[in-house]
Amino acid sequence: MREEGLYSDKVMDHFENPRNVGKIEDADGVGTVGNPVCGDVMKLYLKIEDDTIIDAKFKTFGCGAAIATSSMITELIKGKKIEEIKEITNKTVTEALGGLPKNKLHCSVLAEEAVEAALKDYYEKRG
Amino acid sequence: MREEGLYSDKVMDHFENPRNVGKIEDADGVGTVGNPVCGDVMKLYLKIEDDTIIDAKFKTFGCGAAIATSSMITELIKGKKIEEIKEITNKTVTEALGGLPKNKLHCSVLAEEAVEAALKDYYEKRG
Amino acid sequence: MKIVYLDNNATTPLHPEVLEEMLPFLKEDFGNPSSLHQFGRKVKVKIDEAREKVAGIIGADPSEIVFTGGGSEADNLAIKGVAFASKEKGRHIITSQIEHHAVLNTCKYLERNGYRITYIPVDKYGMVKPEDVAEAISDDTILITIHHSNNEIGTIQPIKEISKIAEERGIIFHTDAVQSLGKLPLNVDDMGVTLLSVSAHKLNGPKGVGACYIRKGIRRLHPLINGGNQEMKRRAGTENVAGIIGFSKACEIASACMEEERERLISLRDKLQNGLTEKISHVRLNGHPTERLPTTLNMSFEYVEGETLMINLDLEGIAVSTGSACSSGSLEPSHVLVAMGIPYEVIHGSLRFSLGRENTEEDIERVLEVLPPIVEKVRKMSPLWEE
Amino acid sequence: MKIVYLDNNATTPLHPEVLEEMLPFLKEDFGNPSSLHQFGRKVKVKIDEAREKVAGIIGADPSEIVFTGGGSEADNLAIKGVAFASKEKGRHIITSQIEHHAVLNTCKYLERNGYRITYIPVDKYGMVKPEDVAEAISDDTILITIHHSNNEIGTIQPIKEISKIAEERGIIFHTDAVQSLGKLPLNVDDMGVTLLSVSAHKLNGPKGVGACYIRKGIRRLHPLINGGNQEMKRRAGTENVAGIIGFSKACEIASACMEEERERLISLRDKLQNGLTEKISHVRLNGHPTERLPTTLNMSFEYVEGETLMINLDLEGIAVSTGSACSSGSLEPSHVLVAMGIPYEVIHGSLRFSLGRENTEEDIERVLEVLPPIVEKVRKMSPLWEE
Ligand SMILES: Cc1ncc(COP(=O)(O)O)c(C=O)c1O
Ligand SMILES: Cc1ncc(COP(=O)(O)O)c(C=O)c1O
Repeated sequence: MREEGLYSDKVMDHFENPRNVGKIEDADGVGTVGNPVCGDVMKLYLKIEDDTIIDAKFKTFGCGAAIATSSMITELIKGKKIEEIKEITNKTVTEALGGLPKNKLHCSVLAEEAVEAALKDYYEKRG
Repeated sequence: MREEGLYSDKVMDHFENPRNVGKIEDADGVGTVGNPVCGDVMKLYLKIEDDTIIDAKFKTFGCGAAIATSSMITELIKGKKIEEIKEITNKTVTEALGGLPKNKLHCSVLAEEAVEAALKDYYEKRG
Repeated sequence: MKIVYLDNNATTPLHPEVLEEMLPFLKEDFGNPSSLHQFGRKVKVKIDEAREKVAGIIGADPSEIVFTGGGSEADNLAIKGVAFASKEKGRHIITSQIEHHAVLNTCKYLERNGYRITYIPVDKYGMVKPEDVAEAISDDTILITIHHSNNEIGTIQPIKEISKIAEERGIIFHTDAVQSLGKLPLNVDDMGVTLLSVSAHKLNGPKGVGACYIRKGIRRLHPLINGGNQEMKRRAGTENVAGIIGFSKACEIASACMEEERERLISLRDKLQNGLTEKISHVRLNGHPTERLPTTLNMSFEYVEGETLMINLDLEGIAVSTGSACSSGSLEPSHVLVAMGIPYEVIHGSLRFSLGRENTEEDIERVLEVLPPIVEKVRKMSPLWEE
Repeated sequence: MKIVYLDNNATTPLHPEVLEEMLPFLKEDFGNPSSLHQFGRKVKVKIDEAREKVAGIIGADPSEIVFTGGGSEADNLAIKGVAFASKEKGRHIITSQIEHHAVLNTCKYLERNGYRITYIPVDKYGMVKPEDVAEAISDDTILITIHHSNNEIGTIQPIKEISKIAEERGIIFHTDAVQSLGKLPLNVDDMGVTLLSVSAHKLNGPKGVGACYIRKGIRRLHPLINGGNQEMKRRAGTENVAGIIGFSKACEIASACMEEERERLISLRDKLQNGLTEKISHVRLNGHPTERLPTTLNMSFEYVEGETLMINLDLEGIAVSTGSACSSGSLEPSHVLVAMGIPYEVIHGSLRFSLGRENTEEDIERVLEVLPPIVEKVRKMSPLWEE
């Protein structure tokens, strides 16, 4: 029997119950990637202490895969050291979600880019 | 409701129970038309007395329409004066059969031609 | 959970009476209509009757109906048929920017193969201006192909005006009426069309069967499928007998209750449109406010993305579409909405609700109950909403 | 009166299990496979499974199967698809004189439109000689299309030898295997074909659905029907879902009992052949004595005409054909029998008996009882017989 779902159960779980949706008012780093004209937009808020992500929240405009990868990446980075999360790629996220449809793989790149952008903002803010 | 038969009931009657099949040994006129390479062949035997067709028989190699028109024309000419049967055309035969499918109309020409050929033979034999 | 199917422009459920009518041809009456024995003749008669019925619903002569393997094939037959047959005469074709892909991609195919195509733009309601068509005509124009109504937004084109222009200039005029058949009264003479495409599965008929109306006396038209003598030599292949019979029954049923059904659907559609406009802020109608298919409502919900809404509705048992279901797997913004000048971010938030004969008031009420909280939830998640 | 259907090469009755398998898709599972909601996804999965099954029976990869609206469409897709795509490379096509009209008339169409066609003759058994194909190849040959088995006489062509020649010269090779599918084991790699056409209604599947096998990595092939993204962009149009499901079930059933059924049919066929030869004088077998479809017996009854025999059998409830049922309304002598060098008057007396899964010993006995007196009666009426 083949899979009948549009997305895997894991993806659907993160889509239906996205973790860490929202905004961190006093975020240490904020990254916004994508643009609504081309498709998805993700905004990622990080709270960082001692080189550790102590909180992460997101807002995403995009398809099911974009929302699920956003949710998953916040889960993956929370509690991790900055050094560690630099290892996290879109592949890590996709795998953690149990895979994505081929034509949706590009969505997972957004999450990876959002982390980069938020860290860049953190370094810039710190000076 | 549309007609479902390949041929009309009248044609099928003459096809299933062809009238006057056979040979007249001492025929006064015999006409053979058509050729087996192109399709139908009809051989018509006439017995003539006092310018009147007193008997007619046929043999035909051909499709349903060819057989039915052969049968019908022998019925139409029997008992008639030669002068009268000269009026008989393929249209007369077709009408007497209650019509033929368009792509089968050419078959009725064979019958008309067979009558012509048999009469020609009769005149030639008589000298 | 009650399932609410609101994607009838993508495809429709088979009418039970249509299935009933098809079944004998999937059982005992299995003959090949070309066979001369009783099995064949029995079926041949039924195909002829079906052709009369389908011809009847568009005011055509049965000899002008060629059954095809669907609407896309009918479009290809009409367009390539004319293009290939007239290539010595000219290689210019006029179409619109918002045709179905079956027309658009056929034109693009021809464009890659030596033809010149003019894609007429549309106004903000998705309407083609007849004068734009008139202006585009040149000496080598061999075909004008403008659809009757649009599958995504439902806008109905001014076909009569366009056909008048085509006729004056002696140019063949084709219309893709796939979405109109069974929903709007169609008459090939009133419309003045030379060619017209339809498809059975859009009016509760079976999938995989359609028809192309080809006006008597049309100059040469190349068949798409050469072979046996079926369909007046315009479409070879053993007939999809059950499909054709089902198609004709679907036409018969649609004809019989068209006026009544049209009113019913317009009232449901407007109830949905008004309800959503009332209950949700920042929504927009895509398509013409009045010149529109009774079945079709396309709306944009700003600041959110359509697939997310679609999946959320699907989880609630409500089936709708974003963009055109017929271009499978495609993630590009709908070419129809783009041509109408709608901003991309608004396009991304569009949903199409398309109604059919099985929809009821309760269906509409369910959407009005379920969708507003979904939009609210998804907007809360959207980085665009807060800004 | 027991009805005896012996025209299975024209079309076959739908297998009851095939209908059973199709019904859900004519009822509740009516979604459009391109739709992303549950109605669409449910059906999409089934189409994918069907593709695997159909691919399986010919040893292909599912991605190499394109579903079409029948065998004729598959032939046209393969032949025009290659011809149009390769026209800058060359415009020469090799085929045989005894192809089905879906191939032959497609080649003739191309011939009228700037292509050069070589029609290879056949021997008295209807067999193509591979060396004739080799000799016909020229620098601009883009396609060789030779059918796998003949619908009128059942002769099976030496496909492997021909494909070897094609491969050596780097030429695309297509075979119309419409009559072979489900009757003979077929493997695209063993056969060495690039393209292959099949049709569901010849193996107790539904009418109006077929498939074209298109080998992975084939150089460009133009689609016949442009439009949506269905069928890997090689055949646009909403899928004939029920038809495709039915087709795959028919393949499954045929596969499962092929060997057994083949033996059974050969024995019935030979019983009929031997019986007729014994009971009726001046009969001839048309077709190859051994390299022949298990289903097919074509015989000439000299001095009589085939339609007359056919109608007489029809009146007795026995369905057979004269010439090819697929060229409806045509009264010309079969091009296949002409190419075999059979005299016209013998051709006119030919009947094709084609067997299928529903035929029994009793059916054969009935023909052996009914036909001899019919031939006798008709011969008595024949002016050729007495001479
Ligand atoms: C050898 C052969 N090729 C092609 C076809 C055409 O198939 P279809 O009738 O499904 O179009 C047939 C039968 O009609 C056939 O016997
Ligand atoms: C306007 C329009 N034209 C053509 C088609 C193609 O019809 P089919 O899916 O039957 O090939 C469709 C729907 O798919 C359509 O909506």
